[in-house]
Amino acid sequence: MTTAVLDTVEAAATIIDTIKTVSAIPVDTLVSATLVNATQAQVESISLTSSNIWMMICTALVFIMNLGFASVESGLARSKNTTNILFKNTITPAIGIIIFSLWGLNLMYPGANYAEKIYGFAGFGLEEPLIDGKLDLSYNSGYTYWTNFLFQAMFAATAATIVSGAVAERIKITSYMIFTFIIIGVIYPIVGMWGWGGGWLNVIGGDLPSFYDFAGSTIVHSVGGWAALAGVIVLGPRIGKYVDGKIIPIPGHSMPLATIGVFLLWLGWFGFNGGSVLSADPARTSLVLATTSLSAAAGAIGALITAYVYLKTLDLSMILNGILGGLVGITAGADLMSPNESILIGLISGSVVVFAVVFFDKIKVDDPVGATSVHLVCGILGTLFVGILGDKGFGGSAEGAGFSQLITQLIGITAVAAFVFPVSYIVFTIISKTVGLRVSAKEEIEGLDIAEHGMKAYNIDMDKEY
Amino acid sequence: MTTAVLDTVEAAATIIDTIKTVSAIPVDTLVSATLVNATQAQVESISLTSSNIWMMICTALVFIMNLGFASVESGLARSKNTTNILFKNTITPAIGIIIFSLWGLNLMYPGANYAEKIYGFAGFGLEEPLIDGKLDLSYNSGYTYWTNFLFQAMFAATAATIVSGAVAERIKITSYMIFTFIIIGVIYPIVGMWGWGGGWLNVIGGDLPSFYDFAGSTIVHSVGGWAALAGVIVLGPRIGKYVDGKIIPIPGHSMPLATIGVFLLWLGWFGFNGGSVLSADPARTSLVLATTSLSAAAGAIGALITAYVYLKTLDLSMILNGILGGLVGITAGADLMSPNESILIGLISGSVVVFAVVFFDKIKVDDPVGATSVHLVCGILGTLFVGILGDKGFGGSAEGAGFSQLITQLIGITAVAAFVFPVSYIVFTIISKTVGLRVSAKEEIEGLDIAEHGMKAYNIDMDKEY
Amino acid sequence: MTTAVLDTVEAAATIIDTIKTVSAIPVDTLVSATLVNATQAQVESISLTSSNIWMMICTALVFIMNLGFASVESGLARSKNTTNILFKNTITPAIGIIIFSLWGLNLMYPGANYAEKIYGFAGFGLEEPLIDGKLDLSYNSGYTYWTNFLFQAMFAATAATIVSGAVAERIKITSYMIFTFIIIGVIYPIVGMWGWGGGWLNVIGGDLPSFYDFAGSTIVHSVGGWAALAGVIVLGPRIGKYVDGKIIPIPGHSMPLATIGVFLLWLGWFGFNGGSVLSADPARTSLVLATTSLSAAAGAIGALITAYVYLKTLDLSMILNGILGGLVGITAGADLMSPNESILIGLISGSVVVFAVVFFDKIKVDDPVGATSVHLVCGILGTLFVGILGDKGFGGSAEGAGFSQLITQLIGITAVAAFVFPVSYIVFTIISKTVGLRVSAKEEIEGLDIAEHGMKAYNIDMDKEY
Amino acid sequence: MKKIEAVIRTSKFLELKESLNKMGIQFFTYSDVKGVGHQATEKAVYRGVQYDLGYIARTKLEIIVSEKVEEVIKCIVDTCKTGELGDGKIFVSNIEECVRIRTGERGVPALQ
Amino acid sequence: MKKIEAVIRTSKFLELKESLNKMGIQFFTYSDVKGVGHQATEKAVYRGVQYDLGYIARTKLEIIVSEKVEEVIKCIVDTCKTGELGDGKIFVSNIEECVRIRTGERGVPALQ
Amino acid sequence: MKKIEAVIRTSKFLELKESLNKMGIQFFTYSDVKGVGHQATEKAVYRGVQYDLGYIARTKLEIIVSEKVEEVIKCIVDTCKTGELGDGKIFVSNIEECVRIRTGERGVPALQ
Ligand SMILES: Nc1ncnc2c1ncn2[C@@H]1O[C@H](COP(=O)(O)OP(=O)(O)O)[C@@H](O)[C@H]1O
Ligand SMILES: Nc1ncnc2c1ncn2[C@@H]1O[C@H](COP(=O)(O)OP(=O)(O)O)[C@@H](O)[C@H]1O
Ligand SMILES: Nc1ncnc2c1ncn2[C@@H]1O[C@H](COP(=O)(O)OP(=O)(O)O)[C@@H](O)[C@H]1O
Repeated sequence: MTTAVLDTVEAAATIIDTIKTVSAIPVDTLVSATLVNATQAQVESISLTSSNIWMMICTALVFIMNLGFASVESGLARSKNTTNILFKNTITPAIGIIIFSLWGLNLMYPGANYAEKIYGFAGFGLEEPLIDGKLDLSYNSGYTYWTNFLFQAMFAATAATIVSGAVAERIKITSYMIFTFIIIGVIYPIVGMWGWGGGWLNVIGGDLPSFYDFAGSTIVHSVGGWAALAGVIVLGPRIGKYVDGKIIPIPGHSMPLATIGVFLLWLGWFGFNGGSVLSADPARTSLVLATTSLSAAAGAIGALITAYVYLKTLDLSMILNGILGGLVGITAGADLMSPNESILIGLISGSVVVFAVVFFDKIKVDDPVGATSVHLVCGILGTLFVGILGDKGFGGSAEGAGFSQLITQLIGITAVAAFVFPVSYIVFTIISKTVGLRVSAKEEIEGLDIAEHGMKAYNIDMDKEY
Repeated sequence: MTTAVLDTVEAAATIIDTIKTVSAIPVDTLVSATLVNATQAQVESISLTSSNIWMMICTALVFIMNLGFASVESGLARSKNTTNILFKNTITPAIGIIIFSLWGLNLMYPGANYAEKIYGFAGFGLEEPLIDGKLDLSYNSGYTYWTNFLFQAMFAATAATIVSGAVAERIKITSYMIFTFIIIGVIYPIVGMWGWGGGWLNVIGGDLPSFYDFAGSTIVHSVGGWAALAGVIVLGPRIGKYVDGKIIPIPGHSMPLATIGVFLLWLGWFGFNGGSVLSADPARTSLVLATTSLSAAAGAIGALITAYVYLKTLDLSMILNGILGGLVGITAGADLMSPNESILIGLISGSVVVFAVVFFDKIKVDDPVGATSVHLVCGILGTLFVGILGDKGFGGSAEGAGFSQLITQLIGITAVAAFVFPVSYIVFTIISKTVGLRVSAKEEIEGLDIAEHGMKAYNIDMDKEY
Repeated sequence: MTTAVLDTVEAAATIIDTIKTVSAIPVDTLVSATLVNATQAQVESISLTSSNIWMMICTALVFIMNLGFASVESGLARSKNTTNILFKNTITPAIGIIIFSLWGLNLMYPGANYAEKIYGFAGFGLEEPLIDGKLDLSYNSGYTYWTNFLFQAMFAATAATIVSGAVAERIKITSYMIFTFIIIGVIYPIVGMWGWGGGWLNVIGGDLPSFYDFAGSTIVHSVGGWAALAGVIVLGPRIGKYVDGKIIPIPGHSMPLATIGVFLLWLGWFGFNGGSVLSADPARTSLVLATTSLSAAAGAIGALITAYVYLKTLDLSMILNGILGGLVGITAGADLMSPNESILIGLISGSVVVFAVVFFDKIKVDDPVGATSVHLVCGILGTLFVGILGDKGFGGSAEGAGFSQLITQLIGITAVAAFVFPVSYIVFTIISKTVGLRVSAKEEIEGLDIAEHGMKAYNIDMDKEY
Repeated sequence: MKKIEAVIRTSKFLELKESLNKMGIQFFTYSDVKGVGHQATEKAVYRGVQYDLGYIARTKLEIIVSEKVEEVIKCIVDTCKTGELGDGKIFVSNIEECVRIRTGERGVPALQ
Repeated sequence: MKKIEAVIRTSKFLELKESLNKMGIQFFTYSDVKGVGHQATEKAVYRGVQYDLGYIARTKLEIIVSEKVEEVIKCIVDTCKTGELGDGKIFVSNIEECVRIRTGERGVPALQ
Repeated sequence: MKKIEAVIRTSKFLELKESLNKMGIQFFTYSDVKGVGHQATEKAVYRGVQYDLGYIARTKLEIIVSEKVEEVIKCIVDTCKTGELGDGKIFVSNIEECVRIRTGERGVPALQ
């Protein structure tokens, strides 16, 4: 590129010589438009480069959330089901990335033809990578086509992976893969299209402002959460969880693993929310990172206080869920909140998570890792906060917090619920009636690791025998 | 932004037309200042964007150091105290981020009014995020106000978390949280203000050059180290550590966890030192990354050789501490050293850590994870190296290695010691006399996980019973 | 820098005033070349800054691959050898970074004097960091000298660390360190020079196109793979692996650790392949990230299907190896492939890994972690794919897929094999004959952790005794 | 006094504990053991090779009683029987003396 | 020959080992067991629900001696008694034969 | 019926299992125990201080047989003897009753 510029400069120099002959003005102080235009083009290109770097980093961070989920979920489940959980969380992003390259991206972003619709599809496969031997960069001023594809694919995997924790320790691995296929291939892209792909949630109707969900409290987390809830209900609780009307706690097998997972998720959220700015705009990205971390931190404090006052314990697993609650809660409005609003959102979300976990347990919804409490409850909460807190004048497409925004948010939440929960419920039921959804009681007691994979997750200090 | 430029170009075109009529010069080869100015403004903005991206990444990397500390510390302690250690390291960054948003940042960076003072405060709360609906970007040419806040908050959490390892396995969790509150809310910001917030260490007095501590060998690591030492002394050793004058080793429960922790800390140091450049200046950031990694690598080799020659073992925990020693040792002068100087610093630091661990054990200072050896001893060492090695002409504000710089460094080290150690000692003593600092012997033997949290960290292969 | 620009602007303003007096043209619409040139220089600088940020991030990502290898390898080995494996993987990057600063970089990149040669050396030590108190930035338009050094050093450590998994559970730790010294200090830089340091593989001869290996399927992975194969053969299988002609499986001790490792490696590959673009060129970097992730995902699916159909199991360790196979397979042509080609490469690589693992086991090549299957077999495969798939017109230096490219690729693969395998074999044999390569049978049965390090890796729930 | 040792399926443990409790046996000691016996052992696969773990994870209870030996045996058999291979075994042996550490009491009273 | 089985608090193990050593008992075998007994079991909480682990982690020693049975019992009682519920129990039974694998020796000499 | 308890080197376990199998002993129970005895314990080092783990990881087998006691002892001694300190011990005691949980069978038939 530099050489190109130099060539241009040489060309410009000749022109300037010509000018010298027709004018008395000392033209060496003047400059040709060609040079400036070249500079201008270069500036555009660097602007794209910078933004694209940020988006690629955010993609990598969202990717690592898959490891975060794998760790949290296996840490909070029993060791006899660990291989199974790791298997699910490993295969989920693989399925997600492939599906999104084959049709998911084009189902979620069908293009202007389907604007304000409830469904659209732009055809199979990704665009050809090369135009005249060069990549088409006209895609977006903030990042390339490829960056967009990968970022979106990682998001899709995230939504699906939420389900895996809730249905853990009893779902058949093949049935899980079938559902993952459906949620990534159909459910998530359709809801995503409604909100982010130009669909009907952008023009809810009447004088209502459009639905605002910055990084996906509803579009990602609630989608996963509703599907998880449907799965848990169809599956029923784990054997031994509710005996004679009593709740029997089934402690997770590794707190270090669960903690590693939560830290990785928090880290990943830097990319999840930070990347949802869709450029490296310094003001918005850095505000988003600050609000995200403040809410996560306040989520920990909120859960700590609630667990201590209400349950009289300093339960680490609750703090961890509190952090995740804070993260999900801020996600819908991470670019709209002030620091103090973020802290408030975190405190409420972290506190609500504790009550939600206890509540779901009371109504015998057996969710081993608290996925519904974190992703569904705080997802809804976070979406509502956009109608209550935050100055919408900044950056976002929303009108500003207020009654009409709140109504819009409620409509969005309800629409997603009304679509995702029944569809998931039906899919789970069909799977259950056909290939079967749940392993046998014997396999469940033995553990899915041996029953489904023939493989124990741990062989610590057993090795002297070999 | 692109559209704005195009508008400007159109405006400019009209002007150029006017010029054409008054001059014979072929003005289409000329260009309006407006366009160039627009380009210039755009360049400024991209420059900020780039630097801000780097600073946000560094913030994320420093954040992940909290997971690094959680892993190292729990790996090097016993499994019966693992939940407790994870709890502490999870709640520490939460407390840190919240405090820094409420008052910490303004205590550490009180502004020009308090220049060269020993204390200052700019008031509670962060600045309003929005100025006329837009973020104030005039904060700094290298990054935004929000990036700065988060980066600084992560640093604060790091200083506090150093303490948690040293006092592990016997401190009451509530008392730990009280101390964390004080070190992040008072001790660390005050010392930070001395060195980085424009305080008195920048004008030590007389003809002395100012104190130089690039990324915080003293201001972060020694602060944590002195507080840790005070805690360890007030607490006393763990039960069973020193029996009949003999040292009884209490091995850590998981080397994989400890190793994961050290790698994450090394990774985090890319951001800790790399971000301390406070811009993405390619020359300085990349030099800093190279010196940091060279010193870490040499720290491993130094510890390996020392442990092998002196202790006749290939002790992994010593190699891990050696790496951390090398990292802390280079931190004060990471932007000043040549590759060979960095290797030298690493070799010395890694070697000294081994002796320090053995020494502290001999004098019955029971620090389960070697935090004092790593952060205090190598923190002091690293600060002194700035007076001995390195060309200060490059980038830094220091005068250059030499006797007067060494004196300055000593003054800084002493001042921090004279403030942090006694204050921490008094705080720990007050806590001890009031709410109590240490768990009961019964609880300590039972393990803090059950005693304080009612929760075991591991339930591996116990799950078939459920 | 901003101040410099403003000064220039002031200077320019004076000149423009002068012009005003000699011309009737309204010169405030004109602009001085000085200003534009300053802008232009600034643009160049930001361009470097951006690219350098990307390269530094990629360096950090490649660094974390060392933790990935440490985790995978220790997870797939027995718990009695865990400390030993962690030790090896911790000391390997330390050795790599130090050697590359002392001579490795100059052996791999000896400069234009040795162009098209098979060997060259530019002398010991890194260049002085400062030129007139400033870093020499003329090194490269994409990144600084220091970034280059660190990125290359991390690559070198990666090649070496491949060996450690294959020879695990029986090699003497000192002998391993000697071999690591030789592969990083001699073998890898020489092969690297052939392909990337301007050596003979760039001008294979006749009308053949030059050898193309984008990020090192051959130059990194096969080098490690051949050395690993030599080590495994000289060492022989682990005691108890092949008894009475039967294969006795020796299961890994921790699937969570193995899974963490594979996710970290996938993450690291974002930097490994993404950084091999050697700039932040948005088109190429983002394409590379997409092809890399698509191939990894397809590798998982390929291994899943193959293991299910061929072995009738859903073996997690095979899925994990399949992902790694997909990653190694795309590495040689990650900048050349379309999405569908990437998926194809991943499916084939992931599938082949499963067969390769079974095959190596059948011929009694005992490689505990499947390093040869992943790095050697898929390394060769990936290099060949460049001759079969992919449009070479884009970015790469290759001619385009086709028969002559395939021949070149075969020549490169063969040359590397013919150099690395025998040399490694001889080195391992010499070590074996002198200091000894393998621990005693008693030590092997007891475990290397106690025998070589006097240190168990896990002490879980044994701690109540203390 | 008799010692009743029962090697049972681990999955039956909680149920057995309940049953024993109901019949008044509130004290016993148990531990993880591995059994080699009739029952097919757990089948596992690793990297393409099937193998069996060579054992079954089992729980061994040790109950020392001074009376009601037959009732305890009956209770165990009733609770832990599934009819499939591998239900386990009960062994009875003699205990000559028993001491309660807390009080130093000996014999039958030490058991209550 | 007698077998002395003692189920004790794990936290008393190291102390007991010392005491036994002092009185000349240098060989024994021990293992982790879980006890169900008088003592309240460990209280744990998980996600808001309190529960007890249902057992106490204990250590079981097996000491085979040909003489000094009473001394060993006394030593164990003296060392492991705290007076609180859950100090554990000692059981004594008869051993008919003893073999040292290293030499094939039988009976009392095999014990030394 | 006799109970044969053997405390052996863990590293000899697989071999012993084979040998026992060959002589027709296909049922037994085993577990991890720790031994305190003649053999020097494992030496470990942690942060510069050498220490011994205070025990040897061992495997304890419990085999209940109605006959062939001597053959079993011989088999164990032959297989597990290395001649070095720490080969382990075998203890034989009396078992009064045996019950097969699956069927309720008693005595010798319950063993087959
Ligand atoms: N002779 C024996 N000695 C010691 N333990 C035995 C013996 N026979 C059986 N066991 C234990 O009892 C368990 C169940 O016995 P098994 O023979 O598998 O079942 P079943 O009694 O239903 O035929 C075995 O796994 C083993 O632990
Ligand atoms: N009848 C018994 N059979 C087997 N083990 C017993 C028996 N009684 C007590 N134990 C063991 O001894 C331990 C301590 O007994 P416990 O009754 O709690 O204390 P105490 O003897 O002080 O009342 C129990 O946890 C259990 O392991
Ligand atoms: N008197 C005993 N009571 C219980 N276990 C014993 C006794 N003597 C030896 N053992 C067990 O046997 C193991 C081997 O015994 P040891 O004395 O070390 O070997 P050797 O018999 O070759 O001298 C010990 O580790 C211990 O577990």
